[in-house]
Amino acid sequence: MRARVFVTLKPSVFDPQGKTIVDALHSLGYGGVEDVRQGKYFELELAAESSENARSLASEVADKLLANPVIESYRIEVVDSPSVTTK
Amino acid sequence: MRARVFVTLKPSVFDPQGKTIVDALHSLGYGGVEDVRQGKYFELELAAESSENARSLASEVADKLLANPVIESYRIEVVDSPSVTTK
Amino acid sequence: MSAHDKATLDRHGLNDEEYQRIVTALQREPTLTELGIFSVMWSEHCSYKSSRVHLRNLPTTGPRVLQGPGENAGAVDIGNGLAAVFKIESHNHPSFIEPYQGAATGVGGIIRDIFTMGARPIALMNSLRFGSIDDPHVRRNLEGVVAGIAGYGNSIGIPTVGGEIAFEDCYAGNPLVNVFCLGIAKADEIIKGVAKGTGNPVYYVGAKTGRDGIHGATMASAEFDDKSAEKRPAVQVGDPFMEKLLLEACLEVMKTDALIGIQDMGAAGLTCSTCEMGSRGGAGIDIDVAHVPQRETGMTAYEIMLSESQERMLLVVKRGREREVEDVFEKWDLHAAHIGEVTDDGLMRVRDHGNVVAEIPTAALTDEAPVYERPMQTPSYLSDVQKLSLPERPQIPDLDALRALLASPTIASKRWVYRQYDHMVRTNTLVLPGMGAGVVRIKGTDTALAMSVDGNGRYCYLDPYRGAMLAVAEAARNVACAGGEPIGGTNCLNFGNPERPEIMWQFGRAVEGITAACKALDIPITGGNVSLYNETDGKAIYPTPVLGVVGLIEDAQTVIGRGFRETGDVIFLLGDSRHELGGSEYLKVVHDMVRGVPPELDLKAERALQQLLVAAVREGLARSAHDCAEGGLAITLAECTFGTGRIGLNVDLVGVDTADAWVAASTLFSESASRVVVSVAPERAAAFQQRAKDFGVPARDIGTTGTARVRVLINGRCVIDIAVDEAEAIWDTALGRHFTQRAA
Amino acid sequence: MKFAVVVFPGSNCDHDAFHAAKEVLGQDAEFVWHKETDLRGADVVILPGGFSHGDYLRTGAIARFSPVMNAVKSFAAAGGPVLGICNGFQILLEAGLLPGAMLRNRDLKFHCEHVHVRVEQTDTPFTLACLPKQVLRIPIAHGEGNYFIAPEELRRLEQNHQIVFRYVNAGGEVTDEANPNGSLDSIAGICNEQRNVVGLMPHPERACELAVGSADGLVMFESVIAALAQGTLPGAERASA
Ligand SMILES: Nc1ncnc2c1ncn2[C@@H]1O[C@H](COP(=O)(O)OP(=O)(O)O)[C@@H](O)[C@H]1O
Ligand SMILES: [Mg+2]
Repeated sequence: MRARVFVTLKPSVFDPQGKTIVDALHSLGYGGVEDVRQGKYFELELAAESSENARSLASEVADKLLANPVIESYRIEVVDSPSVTTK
Repeated sequence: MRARVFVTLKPSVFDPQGKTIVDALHSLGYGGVEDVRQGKYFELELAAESSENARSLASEVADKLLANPVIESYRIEVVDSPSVTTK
Repeated sequence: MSAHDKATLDRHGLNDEEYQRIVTALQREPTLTELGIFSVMWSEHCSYKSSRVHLRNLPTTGPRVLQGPGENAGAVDIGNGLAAVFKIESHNHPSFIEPYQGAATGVGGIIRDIFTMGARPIALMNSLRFGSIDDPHVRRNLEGVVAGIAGYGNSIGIPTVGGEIAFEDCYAGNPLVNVFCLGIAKADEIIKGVAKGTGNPVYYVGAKTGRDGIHGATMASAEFDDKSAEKRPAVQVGDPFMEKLLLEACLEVMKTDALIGIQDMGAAGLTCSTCEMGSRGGAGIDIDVAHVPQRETGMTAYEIMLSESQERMLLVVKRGREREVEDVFEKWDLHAAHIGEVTDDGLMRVRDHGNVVAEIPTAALTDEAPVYERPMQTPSYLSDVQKLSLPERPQIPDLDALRALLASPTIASKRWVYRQYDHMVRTNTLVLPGMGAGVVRIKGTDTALAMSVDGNGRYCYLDPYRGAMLAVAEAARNVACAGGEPIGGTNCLNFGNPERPEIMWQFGRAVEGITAACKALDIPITGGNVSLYNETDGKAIYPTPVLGVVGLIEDAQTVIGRGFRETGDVIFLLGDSRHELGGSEYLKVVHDMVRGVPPELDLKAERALQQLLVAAVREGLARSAHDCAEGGLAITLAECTFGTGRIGLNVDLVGVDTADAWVAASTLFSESASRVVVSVAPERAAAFQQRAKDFGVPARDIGTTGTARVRVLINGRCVIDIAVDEAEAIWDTALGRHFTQRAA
Repeated sequence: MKFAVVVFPGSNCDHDAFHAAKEVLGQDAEFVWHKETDLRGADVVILPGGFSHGDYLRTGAIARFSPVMNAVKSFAAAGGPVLGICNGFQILLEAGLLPGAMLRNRDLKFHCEHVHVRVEQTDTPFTLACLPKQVLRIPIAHGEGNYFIAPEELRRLEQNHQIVFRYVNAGGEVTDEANPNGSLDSIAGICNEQRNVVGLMPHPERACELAVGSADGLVMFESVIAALAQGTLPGAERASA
């Protein structure tokens, strides 16, 4: 089973990467992009029987390792079919 | 309007970070996590009237700056519409 | 007529004649896997088929040489029972396709070449060439390359202590990324890439094999065109963390004496390491690809043999000692895979689950690879570009020219770049980047090593023979300025398509120039790298040999740098100044001309100069020394004041011999070779002058250090007068200015 | 005194810290591999700089799980002096031995250069030989040294005098230009509430000999040697027993 974990900086935390991208986009003429926040995205392949199991494993792993609660929060999506590929 | 851009390494491209994370998870006892691929995740705030406009702006920006086409591919979600384009 | 059609041979970059040689060597038609193996081993990149006949003439021996060309890196004796192991390598094509990863994996590759020899890498340098910095694509490429070099070298913890960067339009579609690495080994514990001892196990360790860079070696041997993008194999991604583990684990394994030989898997991956190790040991190797750790599923033997996945090593271990070696790797969380054995039949035998899929004499792939004596022809452009007729007078006043040159990205401070490199880790760096040659002390001894990489493509375009000599001289001179006696060199030869006689002529002449200069300066070449086919859409880069020279400093405490140290010191100019503006940065920047002939080089005078410098530094007679290079004497003088806290200068020069209107500009900006600006404490001035006389080096007292201005008189007339602060600000910010407000 | 220099996979300033302790200061020093579970009777523990686990995921994120970290935690809890330099500091943050977190440098670039830091607190074992407000010239070498902490916690840090170093200009003033990475409040280093665990981004071990550009970092090593010699460390006896 596959889970997707999105880790983002908390709203109160300054995002130097997002800021640099917005500045660059504005200087390239993309004024329509008002804000950018950069986060991390993980695709986990999990040996789990149910999507509940998958979700709880993913969130354990996110708590333990993938996100730093001081600055980050995360969101999980479980995808049933393991064959979903994103190209 | 908000767009989410997911940037991932193309499937054949080696992901040392993902590999190191899997190794760490295994040594922490999470054998159930079989594979991890790490990507980037962007949240864009866009001044766009329609979700089509938002999508086309987001993909222009992704092509231009957010993804490196040599090794990465991306996927866009416009938050108002649940449909997903992949490229 | 053959088992493989023309299209297949084309794809493998093999011509009919080469195919027939394969059939002769095997005495049968090759399998597809064998064809792949031959194609990478006989590619220009691995076989040196076009360059070999020329490289043979390089001087490669000397009393200090412990290892000349032919191994993963060269080695010279530096006393105290130690050896300096070093080499330079190019990663031009990959760095154009994917700047960050291309440059990063270039750093990874050269580091492996060094630790493979049993040496701990202690310093990196790089030599880079890009198109015009005004081109946004070029800036993006440069940012990626620099970040890639930094990302890899910093992570491993090897300081990048120096380098050079130049900008010319000819590199816009074909940037050059040459990386140099130096390591220290015990002189009697240098390890070779050799397979010996029938029955000894062969191990694979490091990253798993994927489909990365398959045919990377053949790609580096073909010109670019707009279809290159499609031919792209999966780009190799560097894993510096894996490399760091491999580095530490391999050095630890080497201490066990359970090791027979080791080689990294660079270009042509498992194929190259297997057959080269076998060939060097006069042995055969029998491996089964099924035992090779794989990252992707369904890989064929062909793919496994040709993959260029990074961070992998091949080892031959003494039979019976396997456990010890495996244990060391386990400690570092690496798993050494036993993939085969050494045999006595001289064959490289590759199996897939037991079935033989390739069986080739190792010598056929290495020593017996084709060697071409390609036709050479003087380029048609040459006689025209060598003609230089100057306008009646300089286009702009000399002070404006100085400002323009200080801001020229080739001359301007590279701080924006080297600030991104960790140049202090290991706490050995005695001279920081930007202040002269890189100098690192050797802990546990009194000694230090100075090193420099140099090349001037423009000179070589105008005269490859003289240009190459000048590159050797400049690298050696830089090292001597720090007090280092040049003891060995390495070279990276970046040229266009060798199948074009005009390119081959450039190559041949450049190698002759290197040979002549290295012989005269007594610098053995211990290795190097050749990068050909540096062309985009049929347009070649300037011929660009890059020289790396290493110098030994007996007493690390005597080391000096570029900048003035005290106010009131006497400034000496060593060497003769002539009216030599051909190929100069001045002509390029101010008159937009790349013309004329490069400066003359008297190798005897150059050698005397370098010997004087080494002696003067050793004897504590000089407080700073800086050579004259791009931009000429004026730039050198200005640079001596930078980073000193405003120690300026006041000098009076004798004008060079030329038409009145040009005396000042030519005196300031001619790039006459074999010149160095030295500052000397007043009480030592007489002694210094005496030493210069001993060595037969012209030494002119041209003025004193001090005041906060750069003030230059020529024949008594003031031509330059500018505050150090103003000059330094121009120079210091010129490069970084191009990068502000840009995305990473 | 015995220094333990912990070696994580990917540490690369371990030898530099060892060299400073052993060769420059003539103290006892030993490397401790991250898989070990005790600190071999060390009096001081240094978590060195480098790229543990490649700095993949987040700096220090994986290293905090190393077996040796349990020993480091007990050592710290017993009052033993612990110094985290650069990546070592990042590990201490991830391990929760120090508060806050690191972000990428605000210009997203790695910076290697000498900077000036002002000693804000002289009552830690690593700064007690410093003069109040002393300015040290020490190199930095990092890509993620942009210190962040939530506002309420920042107030606590200040109230408890836990901010030990700030980036300043040569004259000792806090300015935006002197802040190389965007750290909140120009914070370059902090300590825990008990004051025995100190982390900083600059590299004092790279500034222990004039030959390599600065000897301003020596005072931090001298401080801890003095602290141990005086026995002024709370619980230090227990820690080294
Ligand atoms: N320009 C050169 N001058 C001297 N030796 C060279 C030169 N180019 C290559 N060599 C030598 O040829 C051998 C093969 O080089 P290379 O294929 O780059 O090695 P690797 O497989 O380690 O990358 C090395 O010993 C190298 O030093
Ligand atoms: Mg090699």
